[in-house]
Amino acid sequence: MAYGTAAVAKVDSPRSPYVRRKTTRGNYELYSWIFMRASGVVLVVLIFGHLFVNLMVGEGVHAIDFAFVAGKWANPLWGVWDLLMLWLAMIHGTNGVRTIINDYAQRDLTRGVLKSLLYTAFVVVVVVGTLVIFTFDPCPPNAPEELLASFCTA
Amino acid sequence: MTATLENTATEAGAAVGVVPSFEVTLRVRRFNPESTHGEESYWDEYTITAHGTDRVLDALHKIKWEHDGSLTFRRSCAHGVCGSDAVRINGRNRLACKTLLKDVNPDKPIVVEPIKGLPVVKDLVVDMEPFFASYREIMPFLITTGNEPTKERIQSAEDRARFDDTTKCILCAACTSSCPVFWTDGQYFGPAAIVNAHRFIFDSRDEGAQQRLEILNDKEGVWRCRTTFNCTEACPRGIEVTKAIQEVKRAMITRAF
Amino acid sequence: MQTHQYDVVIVGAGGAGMRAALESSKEARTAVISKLYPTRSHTGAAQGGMCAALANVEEDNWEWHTFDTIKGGDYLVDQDAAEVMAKEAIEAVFDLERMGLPFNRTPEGRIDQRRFGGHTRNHGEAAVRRACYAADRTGHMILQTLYQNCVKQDVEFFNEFYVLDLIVDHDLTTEEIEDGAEVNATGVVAYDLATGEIHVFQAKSIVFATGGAGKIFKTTSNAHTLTGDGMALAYRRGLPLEDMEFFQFHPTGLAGLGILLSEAARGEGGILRNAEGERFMERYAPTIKDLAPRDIVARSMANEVREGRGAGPNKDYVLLDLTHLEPAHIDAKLPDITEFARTYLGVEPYTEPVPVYPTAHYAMGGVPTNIEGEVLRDGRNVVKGLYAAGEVACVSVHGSNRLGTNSLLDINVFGKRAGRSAAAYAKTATFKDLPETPAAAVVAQLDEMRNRPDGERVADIRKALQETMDANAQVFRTGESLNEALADIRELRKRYSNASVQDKGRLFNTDLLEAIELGFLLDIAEVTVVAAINRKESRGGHYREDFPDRDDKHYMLHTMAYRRPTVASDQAEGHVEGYFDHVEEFDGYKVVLGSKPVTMTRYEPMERKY
Amino acid sequence: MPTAPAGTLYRGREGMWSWVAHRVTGVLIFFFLLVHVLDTALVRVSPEAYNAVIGTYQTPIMGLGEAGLVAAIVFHAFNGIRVILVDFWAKGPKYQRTMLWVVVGLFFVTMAGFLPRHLMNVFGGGH
Ligand SMILES: Cc1cc2nc3c(=O)[nH]c(=O)nc-3n(C[C@H](O)[C@H](O)[C@H](O)COP(=O)(O)OP(=O)(O)OC[C@H]3O[C@@H](n4cnc5c(N)ncnc54)[C@H](O)[C@@H]3O)c2cc1C
Ligand code: HEM
Ligand code: SF4
Ligand code: F3S
Ligand code: FES
Repeated sequence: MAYGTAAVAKVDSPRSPYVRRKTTRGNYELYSWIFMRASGVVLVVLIFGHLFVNLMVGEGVHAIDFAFVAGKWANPLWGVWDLLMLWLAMIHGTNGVRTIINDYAQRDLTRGVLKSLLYTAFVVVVVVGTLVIFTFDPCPPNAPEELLASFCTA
Repeated sequence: MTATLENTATEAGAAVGVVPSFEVTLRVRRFNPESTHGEESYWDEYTITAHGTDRVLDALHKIKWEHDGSLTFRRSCAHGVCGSDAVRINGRNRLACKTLLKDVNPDKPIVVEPIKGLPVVKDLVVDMEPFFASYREIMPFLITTGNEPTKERIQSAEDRARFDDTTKCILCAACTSSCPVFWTDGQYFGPAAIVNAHRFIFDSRDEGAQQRLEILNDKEGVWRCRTTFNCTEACPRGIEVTKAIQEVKRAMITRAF
Repeated sequence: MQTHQYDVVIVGAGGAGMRAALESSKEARTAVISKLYPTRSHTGAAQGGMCAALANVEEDNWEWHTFDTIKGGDYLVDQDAAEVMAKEAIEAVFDLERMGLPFNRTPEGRIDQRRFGGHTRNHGEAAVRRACYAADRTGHMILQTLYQNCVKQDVEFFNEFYVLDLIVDHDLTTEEIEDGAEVNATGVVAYDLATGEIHVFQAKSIVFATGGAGKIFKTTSNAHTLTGDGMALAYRRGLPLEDMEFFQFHPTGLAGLGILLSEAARGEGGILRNAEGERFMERYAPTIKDLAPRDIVARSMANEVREGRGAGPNKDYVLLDLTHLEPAHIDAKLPDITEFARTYLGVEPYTEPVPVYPTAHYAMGGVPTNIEGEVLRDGRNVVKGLYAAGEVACVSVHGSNRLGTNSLLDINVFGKRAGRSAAAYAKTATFKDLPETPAAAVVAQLDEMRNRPDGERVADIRKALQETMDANAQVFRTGESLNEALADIRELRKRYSNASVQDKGRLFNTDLLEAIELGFLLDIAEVTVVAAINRKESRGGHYREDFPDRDDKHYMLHTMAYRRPTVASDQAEGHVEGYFDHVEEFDGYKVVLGSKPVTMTRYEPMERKY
Repeated sequence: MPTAPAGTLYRGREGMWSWVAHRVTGVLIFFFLLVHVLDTALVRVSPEAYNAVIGTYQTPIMGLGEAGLVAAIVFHAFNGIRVILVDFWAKGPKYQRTMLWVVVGLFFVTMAGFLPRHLMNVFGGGH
């Protein structure tokens, strides 16, 4: 008869006293947001230039081989171009995927694991890519000559 | 003019009594832990007779009053000014009291669901606490220093117009619960909180803008907005929500540099 | 059951409740209990403005405002209260502005003001710009601003808690209590909608601010939740209700729906026309035509319809014509209300006239209080620790007809006063003991309603009540129609005692609460009709076709309606003070009408001409 | 915090779907980039290795995949510009929908310029 007594199952209040997980203020998200935009604008130029040269000029994909790459990187402009593209795209993309992980991975553990994977991938790819561009030898000594760019034999 | 006004002013002269009554079916997503369905939500369908000027809220009332008294939803003013009855109608957030049945294609069943991203308490009623908590966090009140003037503070008509749009908010949560980012983990402050921060940040009388910007600079603050515009489309008061968010973002950037 | 103790408990979180909370929470431990989230309260629906003689745009002073208020109320206004309100109006507006309310501004950056019905310069010479406003959503901005400041002050809210009983330490219905004897209000009983749990709040001071009771009518501008709870609770505990026969019908509600189109529509040049396109107000009020006071316009419209000149297929409404106004002007001045016409009737106000009909709008009557907000238990004595403010209360500043914009003012001025008085009293008072089982009556009532076997639907009874009130106690009333309404109410009461709810659960049971609210509506409708039967004159919002003139000789008095049990002649019965000897018997109780004199200070009653 | 029962899909409009597409294309490009950097790194290993791997790109299947990738990049890039305009241009939010149609238009124009040539290279001539 009476409410709230043991005889009657009590309903828990469905109104949750709500607490935000934790506050994390600071300019990190702000800078990353700006970076996404700034890098985006630069990437438009870099990527479209890259795609144009690689896929559109001459024979397109079919033209791509070791000699082609070597030929390109022999020119410092393309070296810097690709290096910049590598870095910007990787930071931009990694940061984008980080956002996506934050959105969809709800448990802290999942978030942690996914982000570690992401950052590892980032480091590996950026390091490898950078090394390749910097240490690249367009005319490796033991390579069959027909695979090399024409200027190696010159 | 607002989200619910897509098909208005079409039936010129279709005033009271002219539009004949018609049959309409509502498919309502229900949830009642006390019922035999337990923690499962389920669908119920009701067919009722409606009139030309009936709104979805009228249909819900008809169901509650004539068919199934246990159907539960919030409502008060019944004309779109109190913000009680934001629900999802045919997949979009709207106020039930501002959506005419004839404007949502009554030939097919009209699907009514609770708004997304907030815990459902019963049927169409959700727990609004998380929503109001975010609202309270952005310090939604005038902050001033110094002595109070004896009369009013002076504010030019232009300064007053600067934040007019965001003063219209009725805290209905249609925007926040339409935001794909809010759905993911409910941690995002959400557009409504930002709209209400905007209302003060751009009020020339207020001196708390820095603090509010600082709060919204949070990881869960404005930067989580991905400009999906669901909020703007959902707002029953026609507030340009995304624009307000954009203005707050820009204010933050100006402040940081 | 849970028990809480607060110095001050405020029931209702509309404008009046939150204004009171802002005062009292600074001084005393305060809780606000509201059946709605505060920002859902119906204060938010108010459109036009809030009057104060700021004289920002033209010469004005608060004494003129006092006079307009008294005259507008057809001299049934307590003049001391009207003076207080008009004088403190200025500070009330400044208070709101300093709290952050975004008023519209003049070119100099001051608060802008506009004209509103019945507000004049120098005792009726010409219309004056007195209404301070924020576009056509002044009430919305007031409600938001007050809530914002409650957040700032960390006011404690109990949202979606329904107060269902008031605890008073004497039974006023059956005890003969002497003049001057102390009667205390000690607490309230509330029902938590989310869990169905009962909470008892013990308090030194209690402020009622539960708003109006428009849902006794079918066509109304009021929210579904305005069911007269506070009035009915006080009334059931033996307290009187004052001037309940006076209900304001606003002329321009959207036909069939009752949604309000502000008076500003006519202020901006809108014209009322009948089916023949005639500007009929020229016949009823040749000088000010469409801008005559609300009661007069509403009656004229109803008369047009009654005489067959209504528009539409059923000839049951008239037309509000805005088509001669520039669309840009409409957009600038009347954005929200023209949108209502588009949304709800599919009518484009630029090119078509809008169907309108009078809609039940505002309860002038309510729980009687003095100017400090203290609730009266008869003509003179107060209940200690009990306060009321806002539409639930009757101070009485509105008399028999409220002027537009005076209610937003009322809630601010008297909300503040009630909050201040409540806190001051709480500081000196001690907690009074609660009865042993304070919630027994509420629990019994709820269980009964919940467990009743299948009976009639609450909604059907409510609909019948609203229909009979619309048909018989609306703009035009006669002894006959009122008695018909009363007979219907008696019948509906019987049906109500067999009504049942379908939702038997605890969680968010709105079905159950609607049933309880219907009980309040029946109580309020009943006093309204009984008081209207008794008042055999026409004054302000109360128009008796069988007595079309004002009768100051017999009726320059406030009606005080008391509910008393039917008892054998040797048993005690609560005190009823006053003049009227009208009594209406019901099943087990009766409604007894007493009276209270009208306070006059400066203004002698005159004929009310505009 | 308990979550709401899922319910039906939200019927967002252009803004929401363009964001979904932006997100999907972004992730797609990202994963391609990982692979692409690593395969290009083979140039450091030996020309043979590089050419062997690159050779597999030159099959029609990969050619189509590449076309898809370019499509993704083109959309992501143009829509990215649109997002930036929404953020920094005061009238951006107002014209977001128009801008999306411009993005779609530009996308088709660009792809019309690219695809025939690319497909010709893939299917037409060859080594
Ligand atoms: C459409 C419209 C337009 C108007 N325009 C104007 C105007 O331009 N100018 C003007 O001066 N006036 C206007 N008015 C009148 C004015 O708005 C109201 O009279 C005034 O706002 C009432 O305020 P209140 O605080 O008394 O009540 P409300 O704002 O109605 O608040 C009532 C509160 O009480 C609570 N409550 C009720 N019952 C219970 C219960 N049992 N337990 C717990 N809580 C309860 C509710 O939750 C709510 O919070 C208008 C009214 C309407 C309807
Ligand atoms: C071509 C030029 C590019 C432009 C103009 C561009 C622009 C943008 C912009 C503005 C955003 C932010 C979107 C937002 O905040 O809502 C973004 C997000 C993203 N970008 Fe790019 N981008 C480009 C290239 C790339 C590349 C090469 C990658 C992959 C490595 C990439 C991956 C992503 C990802 C994963 C996101 C996150 C998406 C999200 O959060 O929804 N972008 N891009
Ligand atoms: S911004 Fe619009 S949708 Fe969001 S809460 Fe306010 S009124 Fe509702
Ligand atoms: S829906 Fe969400 S993502 Fe931004 S534009 Fe609105 S807040
Ligand atoms: S009931 Fe008030 S907004 Fe719909």
